[in-house]
Amino acid sequence: MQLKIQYYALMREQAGRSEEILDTSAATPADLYGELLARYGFTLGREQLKVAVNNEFSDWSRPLAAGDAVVFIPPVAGG
Amino acid sequence: MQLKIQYYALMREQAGRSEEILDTSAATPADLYGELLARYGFTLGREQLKVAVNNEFSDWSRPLAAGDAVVFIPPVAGG
Amino acid sequence: MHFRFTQSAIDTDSARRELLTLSAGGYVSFEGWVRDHNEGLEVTRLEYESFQELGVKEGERIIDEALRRFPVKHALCIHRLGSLALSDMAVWVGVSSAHRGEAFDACRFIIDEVKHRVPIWKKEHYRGGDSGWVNCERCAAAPTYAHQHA
Amino acid sequence: MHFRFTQSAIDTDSARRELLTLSAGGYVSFEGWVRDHNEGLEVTRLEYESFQELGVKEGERIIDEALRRFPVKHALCIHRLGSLALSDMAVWVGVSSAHRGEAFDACRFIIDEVKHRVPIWKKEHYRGGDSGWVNCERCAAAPTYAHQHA
Repeated sequence: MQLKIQYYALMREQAGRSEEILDTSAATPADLYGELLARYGFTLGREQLKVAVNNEFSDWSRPLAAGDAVVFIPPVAGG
Repeated sequence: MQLKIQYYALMREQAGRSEEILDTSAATPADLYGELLARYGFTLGREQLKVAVNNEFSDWSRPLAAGDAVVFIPPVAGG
Repeated sequence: MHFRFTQSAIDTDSARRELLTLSAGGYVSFEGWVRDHNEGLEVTRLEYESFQELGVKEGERIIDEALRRFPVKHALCIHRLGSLALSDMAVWVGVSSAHRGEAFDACRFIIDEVKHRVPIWKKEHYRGGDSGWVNCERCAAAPTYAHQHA
Repeated sequence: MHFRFTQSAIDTDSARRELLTLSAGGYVSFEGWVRDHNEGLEVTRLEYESFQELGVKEGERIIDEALRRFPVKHALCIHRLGSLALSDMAVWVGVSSAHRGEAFDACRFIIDEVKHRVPIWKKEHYRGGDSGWVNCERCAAAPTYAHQHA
């Protein structure tokens, strides 16, 4: 299935892109992060991230559906 | 001896003046307030006031000297 | 002069600029506005007066205490005097610091102390024509209770 | 919209006017300024970016929580994005209320929660040419410590 992934901040720089459409068999955001970590060599571990699906915070174990938009959220630093 | 008395807020209205030079034998601010209370019928008791002599907070029992400027300070309400 | 009185509208932009410094990351300000009610009565306007000679001294002491108690960069308080309408700004306090926590603490300390210690009096005018000196009229009738809402 | 992003300078006068109400007697505002140092390093400029779709939602939730927890009148937060110079204002929070205590509490709650929950990232540029994403570079090296200074 196809997912839309958006990257921000450090992860955008490490992925070398701000978004992509990905063909994947990842069933959950946790699976998907494992796949992307191997591909891009992100320095942030999953335990340091939050994840959003379709512009809302999500569990790591939520089942993903075709067309979902996924964003991994590094530690924030607003203000 | 002569003292300068300044009145503010409710006490200014009750005394009908904002300052006066007074000939008095009052030895302390406490004595002086007793004298003025009798004259002007202030509604505030001494325990509700603070007193300043020569632009600084003072004890009620401080000896007064000729030329001292005395201000009785009703409960404040800034802000 | 870190504590001042003014007879005209408080210029907060200019006051804020006095607190700017490259090492400050947080800035907290408080404004006291004339509100349309107090203790159940409808307020239409206010008059403030002060014993200014002692007021500025006590105000400066409060700012000095705040600068000693809290690791902040700069602090400033301006209190307006005279006749004020609803929504007018009666008092302004600004504090800049490296970190925000201290700026909040110092700003709150300053306004709390100013309200309790600086010789400033406020006469409220109410709908219907009555008026009264806040903390003075009722405390005259009931002195032991009065200091609780001073 | 009680939480907004802007790419240009934050207009605090206009934002403050949204909070004015005749029943408010106290107004507290917080400004976060770009400071010239952070954790021992000399900062020369900053870049902020956000996942804005979620950021505004989470920001609005924070304001709603503040309005439920504290009896205040109005609250508003504006966060700037893009490239900022030293002394630029990165974030502004304003709260109006009948009494000052709640305005201080609500303002502090909002800025604390915004800093911890809204997906905003800050890249610091240091004297000498280095740069780093705050809370991300060091936490990558030492994850258990990192969340303490998030």
